Amino acid sequence: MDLRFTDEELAFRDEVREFFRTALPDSIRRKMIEGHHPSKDDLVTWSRILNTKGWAVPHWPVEWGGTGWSPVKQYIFRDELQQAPAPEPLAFGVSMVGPVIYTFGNEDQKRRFLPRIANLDDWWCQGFSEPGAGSDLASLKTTAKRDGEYYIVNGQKTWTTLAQHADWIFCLVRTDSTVKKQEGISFLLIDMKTSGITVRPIQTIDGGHEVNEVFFDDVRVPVENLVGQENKGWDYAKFLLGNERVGIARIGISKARLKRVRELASLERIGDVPLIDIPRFREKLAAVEVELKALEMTQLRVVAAESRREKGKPDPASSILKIKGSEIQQATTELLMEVVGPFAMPYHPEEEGRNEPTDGPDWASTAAPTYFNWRKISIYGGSNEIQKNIIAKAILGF
Amino acid sequence: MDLRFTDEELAFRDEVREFFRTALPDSIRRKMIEGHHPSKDDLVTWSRILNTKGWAVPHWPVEWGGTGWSPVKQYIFRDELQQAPAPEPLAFGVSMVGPVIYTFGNEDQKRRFLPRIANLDDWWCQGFSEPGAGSDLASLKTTAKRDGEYYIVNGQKTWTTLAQHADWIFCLVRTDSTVKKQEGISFLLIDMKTSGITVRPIQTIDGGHEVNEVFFDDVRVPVENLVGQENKGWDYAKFLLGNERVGIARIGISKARLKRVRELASLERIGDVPLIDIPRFREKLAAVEVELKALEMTQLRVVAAESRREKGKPDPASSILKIKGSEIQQATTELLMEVVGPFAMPYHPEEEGRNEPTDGPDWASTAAPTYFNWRKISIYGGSNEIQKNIIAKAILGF
Amino acid sequence: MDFDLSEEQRLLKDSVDRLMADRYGFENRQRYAKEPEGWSRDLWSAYAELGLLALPFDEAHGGFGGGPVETMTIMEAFGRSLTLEPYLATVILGGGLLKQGGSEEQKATYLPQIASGDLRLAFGHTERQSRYDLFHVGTSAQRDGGSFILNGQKSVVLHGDSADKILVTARVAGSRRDRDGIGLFLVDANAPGVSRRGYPTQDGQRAAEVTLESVRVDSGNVIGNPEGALPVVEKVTDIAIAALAAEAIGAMDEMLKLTVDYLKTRKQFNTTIGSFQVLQHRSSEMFIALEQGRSMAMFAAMMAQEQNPEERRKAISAAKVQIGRSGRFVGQQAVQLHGGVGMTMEYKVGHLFKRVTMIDTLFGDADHHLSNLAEAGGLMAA
Amino acid sequence: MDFDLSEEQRLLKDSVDRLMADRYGFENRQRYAKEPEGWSRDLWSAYAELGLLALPFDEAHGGFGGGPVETMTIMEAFGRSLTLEPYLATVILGGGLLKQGGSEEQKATYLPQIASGDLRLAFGHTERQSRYDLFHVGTSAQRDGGSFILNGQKSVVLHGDSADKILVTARVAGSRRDRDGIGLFLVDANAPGVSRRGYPTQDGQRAAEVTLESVRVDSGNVIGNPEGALPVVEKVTDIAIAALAAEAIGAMDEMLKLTVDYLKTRKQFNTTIGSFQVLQHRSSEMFIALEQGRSMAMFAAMMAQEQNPEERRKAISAAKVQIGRSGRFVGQQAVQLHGGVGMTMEYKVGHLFKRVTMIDTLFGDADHHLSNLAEAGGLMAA
Repeated sequence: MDLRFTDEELAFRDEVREFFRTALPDSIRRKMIEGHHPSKDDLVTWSRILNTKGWAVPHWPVEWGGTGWSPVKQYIFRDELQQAPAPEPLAFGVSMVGPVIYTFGNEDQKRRFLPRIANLDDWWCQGFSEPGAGSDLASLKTTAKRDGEYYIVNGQKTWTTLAQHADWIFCLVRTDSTVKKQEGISFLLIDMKTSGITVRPIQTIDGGHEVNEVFFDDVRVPVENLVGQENKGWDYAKFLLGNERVGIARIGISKARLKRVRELASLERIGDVPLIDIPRFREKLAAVEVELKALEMTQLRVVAAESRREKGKPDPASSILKIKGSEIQQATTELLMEVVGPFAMPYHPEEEGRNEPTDGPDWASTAAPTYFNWRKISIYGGSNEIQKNIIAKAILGF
Repeated sequence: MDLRFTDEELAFRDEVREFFRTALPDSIRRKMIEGHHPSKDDLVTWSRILNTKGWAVPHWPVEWGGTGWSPVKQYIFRDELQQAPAPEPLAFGVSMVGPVIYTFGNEDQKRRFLPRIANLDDWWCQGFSEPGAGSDLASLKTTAKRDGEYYIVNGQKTWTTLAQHADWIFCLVRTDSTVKKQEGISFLLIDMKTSGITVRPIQTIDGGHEVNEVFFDDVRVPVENLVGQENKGWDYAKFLLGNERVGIARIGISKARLKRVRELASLERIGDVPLIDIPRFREKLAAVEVELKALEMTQLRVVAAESRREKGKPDPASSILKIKGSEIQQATTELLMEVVGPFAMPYHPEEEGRNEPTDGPDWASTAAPTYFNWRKISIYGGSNEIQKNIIAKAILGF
Repeated sequence: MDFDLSEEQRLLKDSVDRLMADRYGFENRQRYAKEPEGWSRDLWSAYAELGLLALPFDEAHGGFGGGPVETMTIMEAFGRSLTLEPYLATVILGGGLLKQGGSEEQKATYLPQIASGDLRLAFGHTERQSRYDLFHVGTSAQRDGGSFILNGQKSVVLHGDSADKILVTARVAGSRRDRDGIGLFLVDANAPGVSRRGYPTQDGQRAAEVTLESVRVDSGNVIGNPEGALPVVEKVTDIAIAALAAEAIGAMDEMLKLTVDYLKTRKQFNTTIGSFQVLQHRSSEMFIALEQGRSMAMFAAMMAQEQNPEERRKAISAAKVQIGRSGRFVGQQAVQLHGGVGMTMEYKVGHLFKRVTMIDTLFGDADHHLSNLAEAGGLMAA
Repeated sequence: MDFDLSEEQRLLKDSVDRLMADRYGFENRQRYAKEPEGWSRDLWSAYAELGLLALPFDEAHGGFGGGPVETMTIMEAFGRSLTLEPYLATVILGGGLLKQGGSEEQKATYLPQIASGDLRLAFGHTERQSRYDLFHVGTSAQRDGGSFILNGQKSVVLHGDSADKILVTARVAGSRRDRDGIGLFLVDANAPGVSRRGYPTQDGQRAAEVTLESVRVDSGNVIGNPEGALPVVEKVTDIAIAALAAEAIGAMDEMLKLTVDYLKTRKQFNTTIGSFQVLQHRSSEMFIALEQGRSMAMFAAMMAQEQNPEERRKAISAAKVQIGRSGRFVGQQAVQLHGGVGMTMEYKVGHLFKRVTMIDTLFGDADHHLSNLAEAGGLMAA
């Protein structure tokens, strides 16, 4: 047992840190630091910088652009990226549908889609959730009926993140309703330009537009867009969701956020005393740092055990990463709210840009929207309640 | 709506406060302040002082020694008593079996038992819990079989508080095992000197001996000791448990404890700074005070609504009193632990008295035992988990 | 001690509840928010007709002599319905400052105008550096004969954009954080040198940034002692906190109701999710937080009238701590138990959550008041 | 980075686990506690035979050169079994102070005696007024030629009653709370002027009040620089905290195991209580607290060897915070979910709860270390 990074790992960390320091455009870094959402253009620009460097999809097989890094290096890369802070490559492509395609797709699909995912030529979104299903994902109702060389898709998806920018959507659809709910599901890739698809925005309480409803009305999808076998889609979905949970602790993001809180709390004063020197505040901040450090060590334990685990079987301990990761991320937004104080109040719709004069300090305007928006973190990707069920069943054996 | 005490209520408060100030023996007051358990003699002495004053059983009917005070005055009396801090009259007599006897007992029983309860001539204990039952009280197994003018009682009770001092025990026993579990239970009064009764002490983690197991081996109980009707005991038990919940917030006790914490934290120093002047500590203390004030107002709301409620039907909101009351009491013991610091460590068995020199400050020795012992508060009398079930069902309608 | 409403209080409650039920459904509320001023002039008139705008004032000034219990009753109903009108700004803050600090002449002039619905006020106090410290006033008021010349900037002036007049604190003497030397001035919103920029707030209400450049205020518009306004400001702020506490309780109560309803109807895994014990217990915990908050809102209402300012301030701080903590817990859990729909603008619960969050940031958040309370010796000091 | 045990570490773990399984069941433990010294001489010999008492020392001194991972492995097993022997006092604290601060001669003399089981040590440091501040030393050491004369009183000296020698801090120069001027002295427990009163501790272990009246210590028993012992004391305390963290993890792990077993077997309302979702989730939360604590125990083991004392101290404080909080939660919930039986001396879980509670009070509780960490700038300062 040696819990320190090796010299090689430390050198690697310095290398990626330096790269992020120099290669990330300043305008994007500013937005990230200030809590604004990067635009579609920002993300495309950044993804292509990464892809040029060969780091867009480090966890993929080397033949499709992966780097062959160890799990620890993958962790370091992600952590440094989040701390830069840089936008993460669009997860729906590189972390979700990409791995499904290279694991279960056919050669044509791999050649056709993977390079375009890595370069963010195609913007992907995820068609899993449905209005009636919630955490009971497998009860989905969107149907795909075979009609010659096409599937005819009808139904509705919801909470579809960034569908407004999407070129493609990967969907779970019901291809057999006569069997157990998990056994009649297929995994389809659908071009968003196909006729019959309607995207309706959902405005969230922070005032933003991240998620959407997507309606399918007799949408014709070529059968060549089926991934793997018909009616085996639930297996691919479980594989995908397992991958999703690994990065969910978002430790680098919390590190960056806490650094920001510390900086701003040094500027903000109560009388002549910087907020950071008020014992109550700095102890509260330190308490979150302790939790985060513990979670980082937990994350590294999961990462280190990864090589010993069966592929595609997520470590149930990763439910800790989801639960604590979301609690910590949410705690950081509460700290920021406290720093901002009365200036949490003014509301600046993100769309209007930053042209008008600010009300209060210019860094205050994203505090409340971030706090509101990040309440989603303990809901999505399997709510924290679901995660506690998983620990109780899969680890404690109830 | 007028949320202030009336002038009459304020005058009453001053009167009882003055009485407790002068009538409570100093040696007992010291023990209470320092967190020691009052002895049997202490409690008998104090109960008789109260009884002489006519205040031993204020909530009883006037003909049996009650005072006829309004619910608000009852509350004030109890609050002042706890803040004195004085020992509370033995609940098993005055709050539990007493009300059952004057509500459901016959005239003989009332005359025979009630005056002796008020004067603590008889020490009562409670025979409800059984080893296998836990929160599922009605699943009790101790049987009472009719044999002429006697019941023959066999079985075992547990968690019987202060049974080692008891003259009498009131028991729930099964008199009919052919019906639904709640419908075959009777309420028996049993003389502890009857042959066939064995009391075995249970030592608790604080090192104290408060609770016991009580074994019944062919114990002959005269039928005249049955309260009310055979097989109706569950109704009387529910009535009794409803009464139990009213005083369970123990707000005066928490007030006295917080006062003690504040005093000791003014004496204890970190370097030259009294602990009470460390912002972290004093804010933590203030936070508990806020919760306690809120609970006191909640308690008063329940008290004020009491006159409008059906007798013997407890307000389900009193579950809040149990949950928050125990959380706050436990929080006060944690504060005391923090004040004591490293001197929480030495263990002085209570029995040995205070003759040997103290290890650390002389007020430190009860901190840890109290902290350990008070973990019971969220377990007994319907655990806090059970109380949340009650709120969910009886108030929120799940 | 008596927790029941009097007959008159019950009538008031019934009429406000009826008005809200008839005219302040969630869809209406969202519509009112789109009106030019961000709230409904029609409803404002309805409040005037019902006497709500006159409530706390003496009969001599066209009022009804209502006390904190009456205010609590109204504010709880407003909180439940997420009302948008400038009741707090005009009646509680503006009217309160005039009532507590104004001369007989000022009261006789302005309070009836508030009562009739013809005058809207705002309170310009917060500054960029002040955070929650009421004594921190950097805006200056220079004597010029009997007049004062005001210079400075006031931030997050609630409903400052639609106010006719703004009550502004400014420093006549002393330095930035002195308790003495603060004056209170009634400034016409359209006076020369006053500029306002209105904006929406996170909870769908309105506020404004108000800049004062050499604004002249004549002696008739100085409220009380021009170097001794802080006690009045503190008192009225405490009354406003008590009112906000009641509003927060209304909002929390509504969140709990919506959540329990949702859990009882929403189906997943072939059962209503309300059958899961964990969600039932969470609801019970929300109920406890709500009721502890309600108790402290009552305590705040009672103590807002306390004569001893130190006792009053401690009690109000205690209530703000409890309301802040209860509101955070109830709000976060209401959203959590609703899942995704709780995150959307289309559903009421998220708006209630935002409102209780913003109430925490008004006049000092829970941590600020906990510090103040602890520093003042706590609640139980003899 | 590698979280796996090496082959040697695994062998060590297996042998300790086997010893515990064979000889340290709960009934045995309660029996050992009744032995004259409050712990088992037999087990002490067994530890010596297994090499546990020699573990952290260099081979030159009869040791095995084990590091913090080895110590962690042993302490976790000890925590699970609630061992009573003076391992912390003798090997970690006493041995650690000699190893880190002693001269080559002192090490060569004493460390082999520890390793063989023939010498038991204790660390006399805490004083009535010191609370958790290591630099607070009021006991005096007056120079008298090459010797020192010690006067003062040391409290809560862990296993001080059965120790052969006590390592005592005393002030050679400076005032009560100066960092400089503190010396470390090896005092024979039976030396003239030393009096001890042993007593049981809340968790069933032993400690002593040690009084020093004109106790003469000759120059050969001064450990290191007589005015500069604080850095060594801090370092060894940090190593001890890392060891205690591992012990606490063992105890928490055992509590979770006992609790889950209990929930799966205990029946109420015609079902095992483990079928209630609320109790399952509570168990999941205990698991999370345990694993977060375990992560920080590993972090502490890693950072106990950190060269930069400031970084080391911050990391150890962070670990102590986490261990204190996890321990409190896991302990309280273990008792709560056991109900009444968790409150009894007859059942192991209550003893585990008491032990983790007392570990929190050793060398500074969670709040103390959080303050220290915050004051030092937190964990993430550049």
